[in-house]
Amino acid sequence: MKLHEYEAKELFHEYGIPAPRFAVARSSEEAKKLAREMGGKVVVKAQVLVAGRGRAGGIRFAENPDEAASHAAELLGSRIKGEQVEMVLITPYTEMERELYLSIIVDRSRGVPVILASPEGGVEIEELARASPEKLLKLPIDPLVGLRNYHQRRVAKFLNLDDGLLTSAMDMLERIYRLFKDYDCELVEINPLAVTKENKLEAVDAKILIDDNALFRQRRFERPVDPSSLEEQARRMGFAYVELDGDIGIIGNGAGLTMATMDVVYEMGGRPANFLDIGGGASEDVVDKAATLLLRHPKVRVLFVNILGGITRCDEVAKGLVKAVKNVGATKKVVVRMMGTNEEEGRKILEGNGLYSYDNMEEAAKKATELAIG
Amino acid sequence: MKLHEYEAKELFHEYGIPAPRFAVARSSEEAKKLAREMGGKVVVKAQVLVAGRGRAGGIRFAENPDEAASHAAELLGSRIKGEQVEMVLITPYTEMERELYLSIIVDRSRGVPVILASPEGGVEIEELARASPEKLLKLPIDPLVGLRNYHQRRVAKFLNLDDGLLTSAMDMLERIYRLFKDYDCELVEINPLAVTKENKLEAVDAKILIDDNALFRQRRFERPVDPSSLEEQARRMGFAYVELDGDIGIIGNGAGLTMATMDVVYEMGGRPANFLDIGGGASEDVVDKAATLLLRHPKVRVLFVNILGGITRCDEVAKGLVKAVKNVGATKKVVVRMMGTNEEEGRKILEGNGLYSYDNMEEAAKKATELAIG
Amino acid sequence: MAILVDSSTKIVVQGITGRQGRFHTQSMIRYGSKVVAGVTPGKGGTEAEGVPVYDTVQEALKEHPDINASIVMVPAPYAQDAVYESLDAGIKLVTVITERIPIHDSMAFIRYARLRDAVIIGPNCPGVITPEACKLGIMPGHIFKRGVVGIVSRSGTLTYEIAYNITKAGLGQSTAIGIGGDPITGLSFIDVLEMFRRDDETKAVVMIGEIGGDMEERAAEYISKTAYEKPVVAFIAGKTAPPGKRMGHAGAIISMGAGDAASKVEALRKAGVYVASTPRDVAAKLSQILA
Amino acid sequence: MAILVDSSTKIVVQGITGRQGRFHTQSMIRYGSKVVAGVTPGKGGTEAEGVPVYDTVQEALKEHPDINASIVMVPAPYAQDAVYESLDAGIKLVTVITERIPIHDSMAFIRYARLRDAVIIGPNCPGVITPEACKLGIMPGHIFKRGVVGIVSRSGTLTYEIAYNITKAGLGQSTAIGIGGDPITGLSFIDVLEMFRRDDETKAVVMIGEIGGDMEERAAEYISKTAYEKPVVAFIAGKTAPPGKRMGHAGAIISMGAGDAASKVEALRKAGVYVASTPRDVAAKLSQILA
Repeated sequence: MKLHEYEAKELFHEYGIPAPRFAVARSSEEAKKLAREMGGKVVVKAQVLVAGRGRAGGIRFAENPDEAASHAAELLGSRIKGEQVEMVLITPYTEMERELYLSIIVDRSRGVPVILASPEGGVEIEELARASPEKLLKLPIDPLVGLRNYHQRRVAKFLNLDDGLLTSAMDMLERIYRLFKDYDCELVEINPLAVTKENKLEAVDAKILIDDNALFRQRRFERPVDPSSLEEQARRMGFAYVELDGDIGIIGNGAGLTMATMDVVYEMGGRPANFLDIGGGASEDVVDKAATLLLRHPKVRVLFVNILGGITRCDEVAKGLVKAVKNVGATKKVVVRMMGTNEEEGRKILEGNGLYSYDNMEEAAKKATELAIG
Repeated sequence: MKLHEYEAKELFHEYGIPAPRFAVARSSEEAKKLAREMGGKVVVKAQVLVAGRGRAGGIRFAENPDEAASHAAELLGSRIKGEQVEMVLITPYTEMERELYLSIIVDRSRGVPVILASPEGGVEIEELARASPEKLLKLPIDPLVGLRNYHQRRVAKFLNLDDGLLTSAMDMLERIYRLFKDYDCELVEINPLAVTKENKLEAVDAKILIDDNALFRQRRFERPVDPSSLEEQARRMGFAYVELDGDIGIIGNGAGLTMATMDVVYEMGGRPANFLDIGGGASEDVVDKAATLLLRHPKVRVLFVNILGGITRCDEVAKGLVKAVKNVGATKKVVVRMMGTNEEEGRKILEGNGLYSYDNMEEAAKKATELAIG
Repeated sequence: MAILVDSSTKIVVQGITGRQGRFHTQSMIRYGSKVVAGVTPGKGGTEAEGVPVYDTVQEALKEHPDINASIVMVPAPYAQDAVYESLDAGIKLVTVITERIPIHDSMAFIRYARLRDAVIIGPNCPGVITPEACKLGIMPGHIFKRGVVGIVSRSGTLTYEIAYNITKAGLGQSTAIGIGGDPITGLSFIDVLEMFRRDDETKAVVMIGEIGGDMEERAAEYISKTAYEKPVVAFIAGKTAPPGKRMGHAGAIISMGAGDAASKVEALRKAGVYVASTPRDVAAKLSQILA
Repeated sequence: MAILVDSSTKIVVQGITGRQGRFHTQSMIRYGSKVVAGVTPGKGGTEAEGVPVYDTVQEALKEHPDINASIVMVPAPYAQDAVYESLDAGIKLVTVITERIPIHDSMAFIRYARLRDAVIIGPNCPGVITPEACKLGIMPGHIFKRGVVGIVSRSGTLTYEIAYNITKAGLGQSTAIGIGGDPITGLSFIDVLEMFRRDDETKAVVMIGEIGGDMEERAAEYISKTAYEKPVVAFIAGKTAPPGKRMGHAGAIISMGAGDAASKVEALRKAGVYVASTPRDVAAKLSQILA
């Protein structure tokens, strides 16, 4: 789960990580008032969760409260990379002497937390890593031992700071690491980390990603389900769901198989409309729900169901499909490929209801593609 | 550092470890008042740090506030195993259904924390371990992993508790472990741990030992130096000091060597008056202080100084000794054994001041013994 | 010979009394696996699927000192305790089926296991099977047949799909391992490739990767560097997955511009690995290679 | 051959710019030990006793990749960080001279070192010396002479006392190790006895114990069980120490009715170990045995 900048900065303040003061405005009047309180010269930042918010015009500088109000008015309600702006963050403009980069990530390759630091912040870190890897420190931390003084020192030194700031940076890193652990973060990123004109460190931006699997113990930032989002709806039903831009609806059991199903459809010239993984051991009801969701989806022309029976029983799947087709009363074509546990029973159920099941996924994918195109 | 029972129970309450309410009284009136507040039937417990306080009469039951007052009057100001009672703890009498034992210790043999638990508490655990080892669970905890649910379950099961108390015991253990770690404890012991008539767990006694080496970060229970204690005075000077009951004062450098010096003196028929380790690299001044302390000690008849020069320089030692003898103006005999770094220079300094240095410790010990006896 | 599990594997099931636990215990036993004990805290003294249940792993080991493998099927919030419990008891092979374990938990227990020279399979995996000898996992056993192909995969059902094709092709499997769909797993492709390298029974290896991370790229590098002696056929799922979206598995995500299928396919091809275009193509290629 | 250190040992001194650090660095270098680098956070780029100083162990290793041992002489509150730093950098022999380290700290880093197959000598110890080859410690080197007696001790100066007598007796030492005076140390008597057992150069072993704990009793059991081939002569300090008092060393305390000298002497004698009555008696007995 990605936190909003204002949520992340709230945590920063709680953990004593130096970040400029800020407040959130939901209207241009509020923005104006806040800007005045903060001395006039402020930054107005759209609170959206998309990447590249700055380049998309979501971050604006205001010389005075009126300008802040007009920026806010423009941003609020607008869409940035598809996401509607409901709040803007108002924060005093920080005069930066230097821009640094600092983050802690869960590193997949090393299997441990890694601190990333660079004396050149403000740019995209992936680009920096490619262009000048020598300017990026990657420091793994043994989770059994945790952050130690020598880690802090290495990072602070790498950031090329004078003596006074060295200690501040070491202290700051300790706090960031604590936050990273306490909140089950996959990422805590400060980019840029400013050295201000007053020679202080300040987190100008703040990005935090919380591990979705840890949300059962990280309830603080719980979000209501967005009823307009099909992905969230499907997730609430227990499905992994991703929206794509084709017209062949895909249902599979297991993430790898469902992805492979998409890929094979694409290989055959078709265009998947989505990814929907019903998981292991799905019952008739679960399959019904999944199929109904897609049969009702306007952009789906053909539904392709690919099941490899193991814990999942083919007869249950067949029953669920039949039920969905009947209930939705759809004229959409359904292509099924089923194999494994209770395959025969499943096949009979399908055939008794005018549905046909293929033996192998490549053939089935071909058929689904033909139907979608034809 | 050993905590008083009331200090330990204070921590218990803070950590949510069930322990009966209590208060400390410094006068019999106070004791009476507290007893009344607690419903009359209370226990009056002398707050001393000696072992075996109960058998020495330091724990008394009172049926009513008056009895509590008279117990307090008797205890306050009295000495228990040599320690003066300055406070008594007043606590409601707990009706015990069963007595259990529970502790966490730093286990020297295993090198990790070990939980000790027994369904038979109230007795001395060393005795229990000898007599019925099968009744004592010893459960090591990997400090890199910490306490886990399965440790808690094993301990609670071993205590032979019914389902309701099982969960309480598991929860309690988790809190005790946290306290053990947070406060750098060498020992947290509850003996007895009561199962009350109301079927609740309650820590009737509480014993906590904090690692002396961790006191720099455990300042909460800091104690003032007792000016009447030679051991504490010596410790403040940076010496390891232990009082013994003989008449030969012992100064050595290094714990092992100083102990061995005591042992050899004893072997020769002498009786050491103390153990004083000046540590490594002692300067003239340090030696002067140590020697002065013992030369002024009334029970010391002969001072035996045994130095193996390494970092410690024999000339510095000699200078310090000469200075001490001159300043104290003592008529007490001084026997010196010196070897190692700057041995020759040291010997000359001693000889120039009428002191004689031996080559080997056995001979020197013999001489010291002869002088003490003679 | 095969790797990791064989007929001498004696299993304890952690979380045996749950719905999943019972179902798969029965299925493992039917397959011929030696499930000697189960553990569910608070259910000690009972039985599940004919297997004695204990409160703790330590108690199970006391009664069954020959236990040498564990399979964890407890809910995610309790999974880390279960893993530590087995490691603490000295078990050197722990298969973690549970999905949705917080990554801070699994990072720590995986690191700990490595320091204790124990193997963690998973989390979020189907387990491991040496056909006709031992199934320590939740895969449908009948799909597999003892043979010469070693399979290592980040997936579950996709593995079955491919294994089934291999079986139909008459080749069979030495051992098939699902290392798990999480971003961080106890075993990497390299670890398992190295095991298969040393296994005489394994004549070829199938590697089933997917988007996310760089495990496939690292495997490719390992294959190049070691001039890996056995033929490797790979399949990469998620060629059509969009960036920034988690495709079912916690680990299947193209993030920060890295982990897409194209880079994996390219790296593997550079290392001389045949990358199949469809699952069916895997078995076809193997038949050709091993003919 | 000797054990743990020899002429190939390359040392980094952690805390080199402190008073102790400088003094002992000089002394080690004079003895012929190869001190190649020092570390003091914040003093990187300077020199101490002619040795280059770095801010971190990692930087020292970058310039001197042949470093294979560390000696820690930093104040107790910072000692644990220093130890983890060396272990993290992959150094497999860390000697911790520092005394008064909190036991919760040392428990954890000793456990961690063990899991990483690294050796910790200490804490609160004089270090280790292989005479005429390498001194990784703070003992006065001139007392020692290369020879056939292995010494393992919980003490500092008492070791020098006994070593000196052995040197005077013309026997010399293969290696002498002070494992430290703390209740929990990285090496136990058993660990070192086992090393000496395998060392051809060592013909007899001297074990210098003291009150507190049961390390001597466990060593006695080990000697019995393994029918230890080399003669062992022991000395136990603290026969006259009262119970409940810490005798200088954090570990030298008779507590809860355990750890007194009598039980140690008895256990060792039962195991066939000669327990000397005075330090001088140790060398006398060795001369007799090795004559």
